[in-house]
Amino acid sequence: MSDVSNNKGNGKENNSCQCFSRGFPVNAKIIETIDETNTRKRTLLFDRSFENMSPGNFCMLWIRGVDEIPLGCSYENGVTFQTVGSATNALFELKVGDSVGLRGPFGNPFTLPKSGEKALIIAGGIGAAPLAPLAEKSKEIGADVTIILGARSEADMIFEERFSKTGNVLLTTDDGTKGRKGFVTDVLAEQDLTKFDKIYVCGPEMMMKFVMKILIEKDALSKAEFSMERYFKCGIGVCGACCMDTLGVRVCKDGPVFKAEMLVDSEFGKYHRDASGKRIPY
Amino acid sequence: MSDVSNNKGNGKENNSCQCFSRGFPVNAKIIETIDETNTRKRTLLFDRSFENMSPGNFCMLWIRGVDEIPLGCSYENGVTFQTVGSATNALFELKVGDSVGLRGPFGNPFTLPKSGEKALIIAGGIGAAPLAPLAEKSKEIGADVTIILGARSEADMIFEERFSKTGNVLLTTDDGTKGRKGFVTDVLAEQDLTKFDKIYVCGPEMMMKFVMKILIEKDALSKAEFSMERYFKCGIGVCGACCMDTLGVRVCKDGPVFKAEMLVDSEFGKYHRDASGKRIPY
Amino acid sequence: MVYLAAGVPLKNPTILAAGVLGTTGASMARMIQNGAGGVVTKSIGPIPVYGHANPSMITLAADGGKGQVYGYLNAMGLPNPSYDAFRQEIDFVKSKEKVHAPVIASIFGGDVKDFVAVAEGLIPSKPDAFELNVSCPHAKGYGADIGSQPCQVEEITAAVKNAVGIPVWVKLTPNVANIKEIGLAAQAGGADAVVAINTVRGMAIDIHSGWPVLGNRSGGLSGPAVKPVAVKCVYDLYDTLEIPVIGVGGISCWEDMVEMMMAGASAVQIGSAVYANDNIFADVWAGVQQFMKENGFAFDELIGMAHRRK
Amino acid sequence: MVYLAAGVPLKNPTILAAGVLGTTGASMARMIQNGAGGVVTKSIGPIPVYGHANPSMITLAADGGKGQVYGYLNAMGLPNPSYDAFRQEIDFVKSKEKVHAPVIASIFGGDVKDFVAVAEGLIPSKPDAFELNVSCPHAKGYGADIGSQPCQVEEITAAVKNAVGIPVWVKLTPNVANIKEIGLAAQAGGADAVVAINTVRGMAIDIHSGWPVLGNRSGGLSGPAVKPVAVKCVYDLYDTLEIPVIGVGGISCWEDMVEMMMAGASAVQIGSAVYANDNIFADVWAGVQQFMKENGFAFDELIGMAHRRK
Repeated sequence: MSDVSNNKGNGKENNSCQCFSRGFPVNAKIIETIDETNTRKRTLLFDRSFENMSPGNFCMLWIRGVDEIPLGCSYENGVTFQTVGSATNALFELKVGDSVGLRGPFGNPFTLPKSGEKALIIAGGIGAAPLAPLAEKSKEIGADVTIILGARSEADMIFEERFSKTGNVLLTTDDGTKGRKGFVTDVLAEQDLTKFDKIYVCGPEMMMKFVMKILIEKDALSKAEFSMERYFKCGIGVCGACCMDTLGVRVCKDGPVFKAEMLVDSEFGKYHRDASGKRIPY
Repeated sequence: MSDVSNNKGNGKENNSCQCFSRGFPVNAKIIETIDETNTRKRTLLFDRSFENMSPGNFCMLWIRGVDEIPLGCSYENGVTFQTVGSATNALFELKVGDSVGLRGPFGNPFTLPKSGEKALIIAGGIGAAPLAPLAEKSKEIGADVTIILGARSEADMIFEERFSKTGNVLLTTDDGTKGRKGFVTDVLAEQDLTKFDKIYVCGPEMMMKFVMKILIEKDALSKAEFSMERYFKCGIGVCGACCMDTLGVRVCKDGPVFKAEMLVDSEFGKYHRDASGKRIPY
Repeated sequence: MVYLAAGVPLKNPTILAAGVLGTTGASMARMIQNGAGGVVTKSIGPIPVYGHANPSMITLAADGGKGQVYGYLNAMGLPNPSYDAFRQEIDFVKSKEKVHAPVIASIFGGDVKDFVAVAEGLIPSKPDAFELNVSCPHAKGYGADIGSQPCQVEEITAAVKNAVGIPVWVKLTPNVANIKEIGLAAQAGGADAVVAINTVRGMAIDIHSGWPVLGNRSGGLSGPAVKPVAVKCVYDLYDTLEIPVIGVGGISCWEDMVEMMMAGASAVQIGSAVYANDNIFADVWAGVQQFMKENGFAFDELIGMAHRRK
Repeated sequence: MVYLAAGVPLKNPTILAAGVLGTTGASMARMIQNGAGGVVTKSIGPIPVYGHANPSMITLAADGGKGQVYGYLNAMGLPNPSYDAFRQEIDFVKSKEKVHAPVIASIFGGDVKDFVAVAEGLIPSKPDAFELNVSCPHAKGYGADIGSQPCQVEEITAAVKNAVGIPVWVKLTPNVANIKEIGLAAQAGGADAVVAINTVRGMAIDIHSGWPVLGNRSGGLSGPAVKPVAVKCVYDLYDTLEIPVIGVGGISCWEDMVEMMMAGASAVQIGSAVYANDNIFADVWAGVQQFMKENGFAFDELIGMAHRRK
């Protein structure tokens, strides 16, 4: 991924003909890499910040010569990913000084809590990435933040420290190596949800499916927003590859953050579509 | 020239995709026609004004199905022309309610006099068209305006009344049917040009050539601006059809108004080019 | 009122173009709810295709990138789940009473056999018409590779017409020396209409790395930038053909639709413009209706008006 | 440093494109003073031509017309005074010591005989090269009518090469199914370079009257809108040909020139962009030089870089 240009004078470059709106990749150089775990979960910080990024936004990150993938913005100038395929593995090979193409921020972000409101953040695994800036922003606003942070095991848990600076963190791991043994749903089941004004969820779809079940049981669904993931092609709301049944909403533009109520009776938790558009059951 | 649309809501139309900047014709409906003489010299007033027109600007007027021609802006919302060929003859056939396509205002305008300055305007025939708004603007600014208004005969003279409202008008006709018998140069020759701060000239090129001769003799050339005419094709400074030797300046964009000194040692008064680019001597 | 375009009774003459929000029945139904008078599906082929690597679509904007988007480059690579898996998507739209509007199935293949197989494979879902994609500019052996050869266009059109009992439209590529030849071939093959245009071959290179931006290296240009190209193609086809021309290419406001109709379009398709406006169909059609009302036009009067200005 | 483009020693690799400010020697000299590394004349033919009726050029702008101009439509109709009357214009440029830069004479004709007659007719003025216009999209029997036929392109190129002792460039039309074929024909005919692209066929209609806006009804699209088309053509030609490719089409800032070079251009031509900026040549070349300096590139390294990203 050789980067043949330096970014001296971003300002100038942003006025240039090749900074073609947010739909054209701009050049971003990696200035720092942070291994969040020893299990190939890594944060990349860039030499430029996203323009007015809101928690919940994502960007399209182009690993030149390989692929372009959507990643949630975990920092004003950074993304956090885990290696799951060829693109993320190639991304993992990049070093400080290498560069990528970036488009974004894109998508519908989380609805921020108001000052004094009580926010519950439910994060599973890498799903914590877009939720960490939400927790920080919420605290900054003056909301009271509680986080349920879950992972497979201690080695998979990210952003515990970031979250702990923003509010009360309830930890849980499947294997009990960190915090309580079990799933975020076990912790959630014990909460009095009536005291929360807003609930934010991001994690594996199966986890979110069971979270939704509890929220429905506890009559708290109307307070909740879920961040979804689907296969993206264009990333800008035109091609339709990421549309969800049965409302036909685009995860890349109408989402990725949806009011939980919009996901009831949808394909959520049942199936998703692959790159060909074929439905793949969970 | 059937006009199939009405201009209700120009505002809206100006926001529309077809109002493609000043380089794309907008629809203008004729709301009034004024015969300035009985010799086919006519003013057309439109249902829309030129955007920030300055005296000396011209517009490209499209007679649909016929041709598009440059005409000096004689009013905020009008042009004045004489019939000289197929396009102007077709234009002469248009009635109130008909419409044309308009682009502009284009070109380099006259440098306005300052308040208290003394301005001499020298107009020959239809050349008075762009000078009338200049005289009015100059008076409005608070300049002291003198006009030498010449024509072949009384029947060819336009805007005498408009000029007379702005300052002292010296009339001259070749045949003596109005004002002094002779040429504008005869009147000019008798003026003490040292008392004028600015001199503006527009008329037939042969007239302007002799005016320039006198201005040089009286060492007043540096105060003078001439409005030129050449064959226009694109009208927007790209094609080069209207370029003048030897500086290669474009009459449609660098002109039509030039500092008189720029015209010394040019093709001015010697030759012009026809639509093919062939040089035609005067 | 029903607008009959080449045998297809449209709710209104604005149609969702192929390849845009046409992968799922739900998204097509949503566009109908948002005002589309008909929808064309994503192009469907004989076997599942996963498409090109991303980036698969980028925007081009005026004013150094800060201005309004004037064009798009895309190279999706004809991703589709094959006709077997896609039938349920058409069935979904058809099952929605409240949003019923014609569904035109866009199909592609590498040869006559493919096209016929896909058409027959989709027939059980009762599409209202087929649109033959012989114009995709970035799929080796498909699309424009076929669509630039009159004989193949005629043969494929005739075979599909012969195999199915519903209208067949043929979508044409502008990337030919003479689009009239291709249109005549489609007409000779029995096409009920031609659709013009598909995207214009194009490419963008990232100067910071030297890499072509699209995963497929090059792709197809759409958006306002290609509207003058589309208007010219529609104008030429209207001059030459007896069958209707459906106009597509860069329409992003009602004025664009009026212009396309004056060039000769009986109906229009809108695609990339959904980028800026989900309600583009309703907005465009409302604007055209008001224009007709203000100027006392019948709809049919607008079609090909430019040809009568001589 | 001298940039040698296909046998022509340029002051710098930005060249004034044909048909723009090339009617008079004085305007060409002015563009050289403003930074052009070479100039191409208006296309010259065997007899005087007065061109199409106006409007002959209009702008298209983004953001509902209030934004930056992203395209131009023109149909001049090859106005020219014939080679006899035009020699003095070339002589004028050549006579200016202070502004000397190569003058490439663009010529057109209806057949081989025409092209040879015009070329030989201009030789006394010592042009530095000829550019064969076999690509004008709106002149019946000329330009693209010839330029879409490989055999004619090869024959005309060979005949002119044989008649004159100076470099011959061939300007190609993008309005063909496969521009490589035409490029190969030019190369087979002995062309020293190909120039890509001429304008893209296009049309605009005035919705208020139904009239096509251009006096010629349709014309050629230029400006940023066609840059992706030009980049693709240059990329394909660089892949296929051994002779240099000169890139033209929509270049309006230094980034565009870098992109065109990465696609494979050895030099570029700039035309419509003079609309917004008289100093476009100096500005573009200064920007490219700074880009090369900041990134440590040799000029030749940029040429075709995209082909080496695999």
